[in-house]
Amino acid sequence: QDKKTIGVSIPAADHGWTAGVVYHAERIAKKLMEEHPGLNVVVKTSPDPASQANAVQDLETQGIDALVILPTDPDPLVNAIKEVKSKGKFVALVDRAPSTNDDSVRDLYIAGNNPALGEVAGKYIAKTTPDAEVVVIRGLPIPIDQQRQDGFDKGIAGSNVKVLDRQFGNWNRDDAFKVMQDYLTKYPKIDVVWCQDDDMAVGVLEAIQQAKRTDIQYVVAGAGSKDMVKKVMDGDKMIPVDVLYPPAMVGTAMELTAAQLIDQVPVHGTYILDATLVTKDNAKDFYFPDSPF
Amino acid sequence: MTDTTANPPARSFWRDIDLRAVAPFVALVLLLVLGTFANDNFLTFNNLLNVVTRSAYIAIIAIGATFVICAGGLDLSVGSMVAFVASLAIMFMNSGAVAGPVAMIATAMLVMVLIGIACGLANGLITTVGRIEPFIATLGMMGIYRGLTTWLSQGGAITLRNADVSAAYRPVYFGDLFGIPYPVYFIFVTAAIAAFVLYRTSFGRHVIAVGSNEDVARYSGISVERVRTMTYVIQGLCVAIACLIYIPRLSSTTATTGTMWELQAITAVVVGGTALRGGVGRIWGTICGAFILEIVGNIMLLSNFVSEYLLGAIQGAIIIIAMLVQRSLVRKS
Amino acid sequence: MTDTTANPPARSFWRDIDLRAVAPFVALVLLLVLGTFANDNFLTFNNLLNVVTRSAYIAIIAIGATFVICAGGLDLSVGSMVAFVASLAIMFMNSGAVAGPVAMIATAMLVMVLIGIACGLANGLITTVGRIEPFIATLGMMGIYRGLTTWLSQGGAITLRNADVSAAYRPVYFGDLFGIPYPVYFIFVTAAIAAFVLYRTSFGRHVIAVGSNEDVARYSGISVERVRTMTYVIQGLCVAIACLIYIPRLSSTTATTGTMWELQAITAVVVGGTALRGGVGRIWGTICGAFILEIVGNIMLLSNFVSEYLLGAIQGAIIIIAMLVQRSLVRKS
Amino acid sequence: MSAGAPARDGAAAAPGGEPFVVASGLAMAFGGVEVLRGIDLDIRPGEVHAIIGENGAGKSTLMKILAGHLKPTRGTIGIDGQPVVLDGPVDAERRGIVLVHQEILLAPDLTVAQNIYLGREIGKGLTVDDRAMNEGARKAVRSLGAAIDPTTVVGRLSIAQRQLVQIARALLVPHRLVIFDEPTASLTPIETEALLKVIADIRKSGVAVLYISHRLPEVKALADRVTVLRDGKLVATRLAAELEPLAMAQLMVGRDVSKLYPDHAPPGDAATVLEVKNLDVPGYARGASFSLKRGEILGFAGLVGAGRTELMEGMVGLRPAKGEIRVNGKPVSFAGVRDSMAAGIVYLSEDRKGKGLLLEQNLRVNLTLASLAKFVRGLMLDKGAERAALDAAIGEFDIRTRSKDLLAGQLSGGNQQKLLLAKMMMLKPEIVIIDEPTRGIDIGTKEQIYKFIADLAAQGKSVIVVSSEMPELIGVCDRIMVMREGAIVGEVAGERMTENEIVVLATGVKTSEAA
Ligand SMILES: Nc1ncnc2c1ncn2[C@@H]1O[C@H](COP(=O)(O)OP(=O)(O)OP(=O)(O)O)[C@@H](O)[C@H]1O
Ligand SMILES: Nc1ncnc2c1ncn2[C@@H]1O[C@H](COP(=O)(O)OP(=O)(O)OP(=O)(O)O)[C@@H](O)[C@H]1O
Ligand SMILES: [Mg+2]
Ligand SMILES: [Mg+2]
Repeated sequence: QDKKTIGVSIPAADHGWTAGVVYHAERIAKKLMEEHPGLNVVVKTSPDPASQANAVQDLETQGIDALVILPTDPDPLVNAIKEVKSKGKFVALVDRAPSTNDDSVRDLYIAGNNPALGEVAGKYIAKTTPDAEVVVIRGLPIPIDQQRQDGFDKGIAGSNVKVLDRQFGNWNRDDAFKVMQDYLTKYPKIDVVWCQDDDMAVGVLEAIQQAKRTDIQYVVAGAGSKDMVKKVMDGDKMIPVDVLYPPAMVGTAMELTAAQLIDQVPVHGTYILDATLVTKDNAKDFYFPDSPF
Repeated sequence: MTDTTANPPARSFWRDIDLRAVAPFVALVLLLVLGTFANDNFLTFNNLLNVVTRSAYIAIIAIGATFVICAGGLDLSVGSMVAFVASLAIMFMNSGAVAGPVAMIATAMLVMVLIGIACGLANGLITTVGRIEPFIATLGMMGIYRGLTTWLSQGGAITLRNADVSAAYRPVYFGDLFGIPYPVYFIFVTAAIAAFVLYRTSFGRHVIAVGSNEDVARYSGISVERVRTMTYVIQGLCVAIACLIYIPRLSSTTATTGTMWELQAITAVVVGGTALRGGVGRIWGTICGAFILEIVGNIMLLSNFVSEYLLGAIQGAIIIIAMLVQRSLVRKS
Repeated sequence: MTDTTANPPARSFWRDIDLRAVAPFVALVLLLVLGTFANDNFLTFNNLLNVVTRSAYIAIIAIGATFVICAGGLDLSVGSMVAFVASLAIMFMNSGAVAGPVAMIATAMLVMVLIGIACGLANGLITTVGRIEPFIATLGMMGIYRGLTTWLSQGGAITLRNADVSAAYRPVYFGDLFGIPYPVYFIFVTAAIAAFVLYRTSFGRHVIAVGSNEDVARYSGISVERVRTMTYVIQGLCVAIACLIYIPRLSSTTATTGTMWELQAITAVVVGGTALRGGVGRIWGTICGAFILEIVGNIMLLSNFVSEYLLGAIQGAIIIIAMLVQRSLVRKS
Repeated sequence: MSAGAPARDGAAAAPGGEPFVVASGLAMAFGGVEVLRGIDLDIRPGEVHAIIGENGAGKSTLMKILAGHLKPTRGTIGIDGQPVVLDGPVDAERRGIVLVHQEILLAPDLTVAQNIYLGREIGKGLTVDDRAMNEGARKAVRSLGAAIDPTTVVGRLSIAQRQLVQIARALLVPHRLVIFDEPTASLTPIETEALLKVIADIRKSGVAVLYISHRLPEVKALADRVTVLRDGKLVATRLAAELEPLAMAQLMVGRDVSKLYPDHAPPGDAATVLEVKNLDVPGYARGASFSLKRGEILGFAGLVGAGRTELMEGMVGLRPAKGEIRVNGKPVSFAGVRDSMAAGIVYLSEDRKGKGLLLEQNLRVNLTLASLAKFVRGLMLDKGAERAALDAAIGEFDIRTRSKDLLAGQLSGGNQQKLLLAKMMMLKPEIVIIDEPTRGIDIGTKEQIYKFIADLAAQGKSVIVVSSEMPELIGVCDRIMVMREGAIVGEVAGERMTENEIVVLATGVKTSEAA
């Protein structure tokens, strides 16, 4: 059996969730290489679409047989991915779908479901507190964020839930703290905060605690960081649930790709990992204390 | 040349100087007025206190930047230095090296100050001894501090795990004295000391001389390299002080902590009336500049008029307008 | 002045000048050697072509930055300007205003050039007529362009939707002539024109004069404001050219397109031997600087020795080392 | 004063022709203070019209008005009988008026030729014709008696060379009036002579020349008419032939200045305080050896570029240097200028504006900058003591300033020099090195500075004077070392201290028995 190489291109670990991606990618890479002596897995991280396009090109230069890619931003990377695909390599796309997402771009699509992340959160809020006045803290102005917002709006559609405000917290704890502080100044009554990302929830909770406001019933975040899952597990009233958006999905894609490459198991098409609602009951299944995220 | 040359020009010169120093405060007052139109809650004690309190990091970092810029330097690494210093300090506290929360916090504070000074020294030596343009040298250092932080955190968060330490430390940000939160005292005490050093000590005089004309300073027996390096060390110390009050707020750092803070600090310095070419340093103007930046953000969030997509555009526009107002004030004098 | 002023000082001066200009190329060669140790595939024609091709954006933007910096200015808005110009151009192409893919692309290119020039003009006027420090003025403009892009994209992506246009445009980045991809021609043609303008025309002469000593330029009847503004316009034009080849590569923009490119462009300029104080501009050095930056990234990616968390740290360190190497080369002369 | 000004033809003849430029009732105020008032002046084609006056009398200001750099607050300018408003220097140049500035105004990063043609490049199609410009620049500079490579970057030139480039640049435009604002201040006799010849040629071609200088014999030799300014007012306009230098000085100062150089007794056999052996300043000076006695005034003469400045800078630790230095018999080595200051040696730079004073800071800050440690009380600077020191210095050094809050850059040149002296004297040095102590300084102030130097020596301090003005060296010094091309080529003292002897040594034209 000759040597095979899988190239893995993922975003740089620049905030909690992507750090989780890097963690899982490395973990699975090591595992795969132990299991299959003939397999080489190269993991490369990039901070933005342009440099990720470069990284993909560099992986190609190094000589790979398959590419697993979790794009920082899908549309700008379509051309780069197509270049690889056109050379007959196997391409697995993870999480973020470009506007044209068909066989011309990839062989395998492991979908994290961004709209669902918003939708699950929205549905939970609509069900638990149907008349809630909600403030939203968004991430950065990029498409995944937009998809989550749209999902959220779909989730609360038809209920009495009212969105008071949406501002960007840049997926950054400090910025989320500021935005929350100002929300608290601006709105005398807030029922629920949806902040879309666990990192930002850290800042939100501190701001609420500082203001000593009791009107806020709970905060819904998302992604499934160990800190937030722990809070859910411990029954923290402010964090009753978390919406899972597992960074481990990149590992799944790598395993499937390895299976295709080495065991000749044909894997094609689309696998959608749903955005699970983490509650007190199932939280322990999603708690990875060793992950950096 | 003789006594015919009476007082008027001198007076107009002072008028000019005063206006230059006063301009940022005028801009601040205008913003406060603008804010009252944006939201009724803007001009409340609580909101203003929030704003002042959270401007503490940028204000304190910008005090250090005032020294660096006054001496003709520039430091783009401060944001990532915050992340680096705070991360190391949290890791130190997590290590449990010292027993007892208060002793632990005190030791950690010392550690931060030492690391901050070391980082500042590194920046200073690279620009002065290595003779690399400060812009590039500190840009490189920014990459290094940020990279090391990412590596320390393995891309994730570094969180203060000891609940006792965390609880004992929290009040440093959230506590208050006579109703005024501690960070506000931090700002004003740091500024007062900085103003003393810059305006009343011979070191401060040397800083101004070096920024004003390096050759003259050298021919006057001032060690230009040492003075410049010291300003970077002061910058490092200010970063450490900012970290002192940063950690108790969220008790954690990530690889993105402090991104763009360097640009905010430099903006605060320039909005406060210090020119980037060196030779002038206005500590109180810098504090005012930091308040202005924070208030602009606050007004944007409290008002309902602007699309959240346009916030950045409007902040940029307001900074430009604030500078134009200053310029026209000064020119009219 | 008599014949006592003999040749020696003059000769040593030329030797010195040469080394200063040659230093970046030496650094580049050292990096190429380093790269061969990192990976066997590094020194292949294909890899080097890839690297040169993708350095095109930064290289072309940095050519504009060379003009701005040479005239004593600074432009921090270029990264966000790329996002803004490219977004508008894609929206224009999506509007279907012109029939036929090729005509559409040609018109869109014209639109980009015009918008780029307009943005550059805005930057130039604010710094010169508004008399705001370029650092702050262009930082404000950076906020504005970025904010407008966010607003245009409504937080999402702006993607070229027309498949015909997209297909017709693709070769501009991915196509090649005699085995050399088009972007490489873009770099060298732009650089050649820029070098011609800077070194062989009286406008270029005036740019250097303005950056060297503003007063002298003014007394010589040069309109300092106009020359400075023109350098910003050239920067805008270069941004537009970078967009011309950016769009076919990624066919899509978001609010984060081009973040930090301004810092990369400035780094390329400085690594290429142009000092930030103005009065000197080295176009070919800048190109070399852009290659250096891209090669550093490429080596990092091709080598498997460094933790990806440390990439940023090592890039920072390499830039500092490259500058130190340059300095010591020049000092030895 | 210079070695030999060209003889003037028809000295007594009043220059004829209709006035080219007529100024009437010109006044100029800066921030409410009038520095010029009621100036009436006419300048005729083919005349050299000298303007003299003390530092700060308003000469440069008047010239800047005539050349369009400043707009007068009152008064009118007429050209060819037509009243005009000059719209900037370019407009003035278009009308044929060019100004050679007192300060050097050249772009340091451009070459000599590029500077000379800046703003009026010779074009060839789209491009600039560098070859033609280099050729033109070479000719222009050579016509001034200099040989400067036109492709040299100006930042590399000495001050004198820059001055010549600046003159070449001004003369290149078609001109009807050329204004020279102290063109010879930084030139040595040989270059001065060449320049005066050029001016004589210009005059012959019917061009008017306005000429400012503090070197009165030069004025006497060159000018047709002389206008004297004092405190911003026009005191008199006379035919040069009717005015002896001494009378000029009296008009300028308003008092008797018959005795320029103070009496000074040579030290005899006092102890040697400074001994320098085989000092090398790489690239500039080599093998310099000399000694200095207590109470002695030692001069350093040489042509521009002889390396005197660099030798002194190397000695005090401002540049890398190798060699043996003994102070009071003890070997010392100075890693930086701080060390030499601590050893009691101070150096006053020839470049007052660039290396001497912080032009954008006030007088107090400048005065105490080198000796701040003396003003520290506890942790703090004692501003009261600083102010007292400033008051004392203003009195002692006769620094004339309209306000103590002025910026150093707002003082006139002579007062800047006095401030620089005061600043360095705050260090209470034993050995004072003054480089070009009177460059661009009026006769009244010169007298004060010479007296001050003599007083220092009388107090038992030792002084080194580096100067390009030979009469000054001869008048003030006990002994003069002459440098040529980086080496000390001779020493003159007593009877042999003559201009001729020094020129011979400095140029190496004829080997002197002393060398
Ligand atoms: N821009 C200015 N602002 C304020 N005062 C000025 C300015 N320029 C000159 N002055 C003042 O005007 C007066 C005349 O200066 P000017 O330079 O014309 O003197 P000068 O006769 O040329 O002296 P010098 O012989 O030293 O060159 C001085 O008192 C000077 O301080
Ligand atoms: N920055 C420089 N770089 C290279 N050479 C220089 C530089 N400055 C001066 N020189 C050269 O060094 C030599 C000595 O310089 P300088 O003119 O200062 O001597 P000097 O004897 O002090 O003359 P001056 O009468 O001008 O004070 C000259 O050949 C000059 O051209
Ligand atoms: Mg003058
Ligand atoms: Mg000299």
